[in-house]
Amino acid sequence: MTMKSEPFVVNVGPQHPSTHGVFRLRLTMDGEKIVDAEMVVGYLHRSMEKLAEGRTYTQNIPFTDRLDYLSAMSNNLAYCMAVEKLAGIDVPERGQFLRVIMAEFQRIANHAMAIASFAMECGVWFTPLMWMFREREKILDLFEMTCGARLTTNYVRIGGVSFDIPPEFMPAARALLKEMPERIAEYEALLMENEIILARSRDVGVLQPDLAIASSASGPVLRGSGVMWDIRKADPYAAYDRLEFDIPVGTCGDCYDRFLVRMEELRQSVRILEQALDMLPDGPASVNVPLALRPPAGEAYARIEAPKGELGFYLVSDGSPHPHRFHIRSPSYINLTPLRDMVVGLTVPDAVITLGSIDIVLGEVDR
Amino acid sequence: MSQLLDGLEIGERIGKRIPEAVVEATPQWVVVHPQKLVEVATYLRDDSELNFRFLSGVTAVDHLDHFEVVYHLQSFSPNHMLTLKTRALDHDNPEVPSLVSVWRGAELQEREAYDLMGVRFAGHPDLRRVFLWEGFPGHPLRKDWLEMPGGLSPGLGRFPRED
Amino acid sequence: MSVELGHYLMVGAILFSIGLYVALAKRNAVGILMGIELMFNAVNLTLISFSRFVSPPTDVSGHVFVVFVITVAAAEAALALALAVVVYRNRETIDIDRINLMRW
Amino acid sequence: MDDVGSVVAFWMLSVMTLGAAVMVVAVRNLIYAVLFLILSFIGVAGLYLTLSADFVAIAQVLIYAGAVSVLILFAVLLTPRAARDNAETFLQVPGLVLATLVAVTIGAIALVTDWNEATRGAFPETAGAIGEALLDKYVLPFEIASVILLAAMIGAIVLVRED
Amino acid sequence: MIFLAEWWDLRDLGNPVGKLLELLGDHGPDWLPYAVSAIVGSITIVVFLLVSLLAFAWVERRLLGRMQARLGPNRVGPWGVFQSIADAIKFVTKEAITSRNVDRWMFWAAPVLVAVPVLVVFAVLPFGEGMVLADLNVGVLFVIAVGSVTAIPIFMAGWSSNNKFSLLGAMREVAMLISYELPQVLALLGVVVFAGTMRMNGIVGWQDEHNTWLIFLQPLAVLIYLIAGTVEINRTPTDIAEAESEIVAGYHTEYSGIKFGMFWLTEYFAGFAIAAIIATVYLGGWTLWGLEEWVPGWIIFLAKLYGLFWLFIWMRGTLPRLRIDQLMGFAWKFLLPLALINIFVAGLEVLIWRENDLAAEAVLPGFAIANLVLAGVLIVAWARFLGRARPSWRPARARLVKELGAVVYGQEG
Repeated sequence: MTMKSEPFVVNVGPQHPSTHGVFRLRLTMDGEKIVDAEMVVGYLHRSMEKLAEGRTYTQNIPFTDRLDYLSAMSNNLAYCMAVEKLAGIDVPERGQFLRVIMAEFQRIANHAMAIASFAMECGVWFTPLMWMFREREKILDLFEMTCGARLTTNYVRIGGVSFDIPPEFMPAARALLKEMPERIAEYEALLMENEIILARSRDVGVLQPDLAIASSASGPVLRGSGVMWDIRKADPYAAYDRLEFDIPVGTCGDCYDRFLVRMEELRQSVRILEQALDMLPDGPASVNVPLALRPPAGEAYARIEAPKGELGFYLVSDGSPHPHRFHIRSPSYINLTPLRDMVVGLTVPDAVITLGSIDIVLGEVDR
Repeated sequence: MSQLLDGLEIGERIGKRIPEAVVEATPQWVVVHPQKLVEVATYLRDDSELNFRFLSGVTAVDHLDHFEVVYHLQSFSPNHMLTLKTRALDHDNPEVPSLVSVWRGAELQEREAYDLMGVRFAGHPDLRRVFLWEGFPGHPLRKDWLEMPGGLSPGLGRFPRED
Repeated sequence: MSVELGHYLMVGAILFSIGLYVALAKRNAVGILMGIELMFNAVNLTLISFSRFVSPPTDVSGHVFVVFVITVAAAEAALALALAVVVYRNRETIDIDRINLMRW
Repeated sequence: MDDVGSVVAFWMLSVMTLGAAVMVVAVRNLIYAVLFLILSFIGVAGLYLTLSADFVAIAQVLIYAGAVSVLILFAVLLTPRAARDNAETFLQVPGLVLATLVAVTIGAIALVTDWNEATRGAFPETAGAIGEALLDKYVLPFEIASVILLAAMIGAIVLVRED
Repeated sequence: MIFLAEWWDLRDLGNPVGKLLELLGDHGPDWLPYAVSAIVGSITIVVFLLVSLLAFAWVERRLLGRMQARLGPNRVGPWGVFQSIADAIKFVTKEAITSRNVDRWMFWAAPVLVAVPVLVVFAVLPFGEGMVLADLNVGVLFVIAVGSVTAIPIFMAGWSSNNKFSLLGAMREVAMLISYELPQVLALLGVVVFAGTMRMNGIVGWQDEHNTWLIFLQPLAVLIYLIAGTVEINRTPTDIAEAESEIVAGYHTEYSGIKFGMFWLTEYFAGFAIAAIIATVYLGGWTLWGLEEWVPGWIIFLAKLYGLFWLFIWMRGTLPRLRIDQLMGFAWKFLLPLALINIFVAGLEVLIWRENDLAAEAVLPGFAIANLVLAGVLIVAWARFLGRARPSWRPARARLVKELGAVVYGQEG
């Protein structure tokens, strides 16, 4: 409107149904259009990096569970990889495969949650959420079977994993994998061909590939923009170099592409899991590591393709049992860098969908 | 497999293009002079052979007498990594140039480093605290920050409120 | 006790004069529009009561008139509000005292 | 119009209509004024019902209470908060005098004139009769009214269109 | 059949009331039957609505639970049937917060007023033969007029809350109601053209007399009215006025306790009202091709009403929400032209029928088939005409790449 209207500030959050936690988005509006967006975070800041400097390397593993509390296994894995790199520890083959299995199950659980909450943002009244929770629940049951915890697993340890899988794990996992393709087809039937979802999410929140790369986006956000980049392929860790899978990439970089990429990653994870369960070798699952590990002075940066993007741990050791510096490169936080460019010019409903398609977890944003 | 580039070799290349930029080079990393940082970063990004288009991470490390800002660079094609560092020698008032103009991805990460470490990034478009609120005493990730100064204890009521 | 034509006409007259006062004295352009609407209503009420009390029951001319008046009033309201918006856009006020575009 | 119900209904509706109209004048907040205006419209619709003009009453509710008032509400909200007062201009006293004079004159004429009250029978069903009258006797005004509506619509759109 | 039409004949609940009124008319003042019939009618409608509400608050949650692979309420009473009563108690006993900066009068008036229009709608709807509180001869128009007034209390609620989300929600709701009124009116007009009356009972009688339901003659209008009705009752896919993911809870963000309860129950009442209107106007009301002789008409009517409400629940469990501009565009660009075409065709058909004095049995089936075909063709054609074709270069699924190729990114594919 050429009408001189007062700029209108809408605070989405810190307590808002669609921010997945305590996240605040200050939107300056001109009528229904967003002219400026500013994110305010820190409501869940626990100063994990400082706390970790006072604890030993092993004691820090539980902290990582609380980062992205929807994918604790991946966080454990990234941290333990960093410590192993720092201390030069080799993990036995079975441990590597168990890590892949757990990480991929965690990816399915996380993407189920991400897709479901994206659909919730689009206004579906809980149906996809509940459907996806059904499978997520079974995956959490598998975790419980293995390590006794469902969310904050603390399962991957320095030098391997904390427990070998119990005998009932294999049949349960195989049964789940057998029904997963059918379930994924159900989700696709419910969501992918839905005209309203198409209308809501296509050409909304477009992230150009150049901007995506320049602003350090990673994970499905980067791949949704059409960038073929996946650390599992680019810098294979654990046992990924022995497994066969494809990388889904989007075409336009809009919300719908990010959603499609996640949807396809569900299928690819099932594929990886089937291979990994078949190839799971015998032998020890972990090596013994002293409780008060003293890595030599130096630094290490290890990264994995966590469900939300590139999760990296940068550790600096001064030879003591505590890390000198413990830095988390958290994908949720860094994926928010292009948020402003994505939402300016949209309306509030589109901004909410865009935020939902980035898939943040506030525990990881604030740390 | 992502290849970690040899810091010595890269340091040599940087030194050829931009003299006096490299302070120290080891096989793991290259340390450049803060004054030349933006120039070096632009070179690393735009050089067709190096092609470091992706800034993976930015963080600062408190080495008790000085601060070190660490940049993890990633190139998609060819697939290789580099650890770039720069040092802010003034421990009380560290300042390095901001790389937001080179990589947009540095924006939030530099804000985080400023908030928690107190490293000022000169030229950053919006250098404010991000996790802690304006008025928080000090920068808690510094090694000399041991507790809340002045007998303060955590809790919002004791601190100046935002705006 | 019964209700006669005169009662309705009195209600109409009072409503009309309230509308007239609003239209004359209010400062806000939207307020003036409200006064005009009130006057329309008063006229309509009078028309309907004449139709009820004076004209024969088969003749609905009064009702038809009211339908026309409502039509025109709706059109008028839409236009007047559009005008108010335009005036506000150009002058940044809809205060009648300060809209003096046509002063000499 | 002698039965108790009609009399009670007439007095209640009259008081409601006029009271709401007075409140339109009296309240300071323009949004309250609009809401009282709606109440007044509904009162008039009720008066139509006591005059057994059901079609017109429903049309009144539909168009005045449902559409015109909402239009006015939107217009009020499109103006800034400061312009939402309901104050009077310097014409307050002259307006009051003139309005009183008009009321007295009309009232006097209404009471003095012999209106030749022919019939007092209620219409059996007005909707059909109005429809037939509109398409028979009043077909030309009907068409003109529709043209006016079209013109008003186009005019309003052109006026507020941004270009 | 001597007991028929006696006061114990429950096929028509009007019988006992009629007897009572007769009794009162014989012995009391002449205004007493009017007053008593009004009171009895109102109380019956309110009781019916409240009972339906309590039932459907539970049914909806159980049904949604079933759709969503979970159980739904199952703790309070057998299968959780008392859940809605527990909820009602909770609504009443919870604190009704009035925040400091609200406009107190309007804030309290809005939840009271919001239920009035939907309650009033039921006055003209026949629950059975003669079971109608006020058989207005402009019943169809009345329903629409009253529906349009709903916008006012919602606006009051949103504006008085002094909350941006509330105001946004209220503005959205008002814009939505205004836009969807037009297709609604035009959809109901097709019915009036066929039935030749706006009296609800007359429309039901017409359908009974011609042994057809208007849904067959006006398939397009039913669809349009159903969609427009969904908008009016504020449930997904059109609950954008209280879209919880965008504007928290829209116009009732600031409401709590029983005041929120009023909005909540109004939502249900409006759902019942829309379902009842569709059942009356398009589905033959309390008639079922002769079965009403044996089954009480009001049971047939309620069965249709609840069946339609089930449709709303189903939609809620399945569809995502539209954006406001998409929803408005849908009304103006899709529903309105189709409704205009529909009313034109209906007028033409009635003209052919009446002018040539054709037999209804011969004409109506033909019209039904023609209109069904027309509706299908129109919907598809108009959707094609309006809908941007899906871009062909855009795959329906994510592209899969095996390796990280030399070309890192690009939209060439």
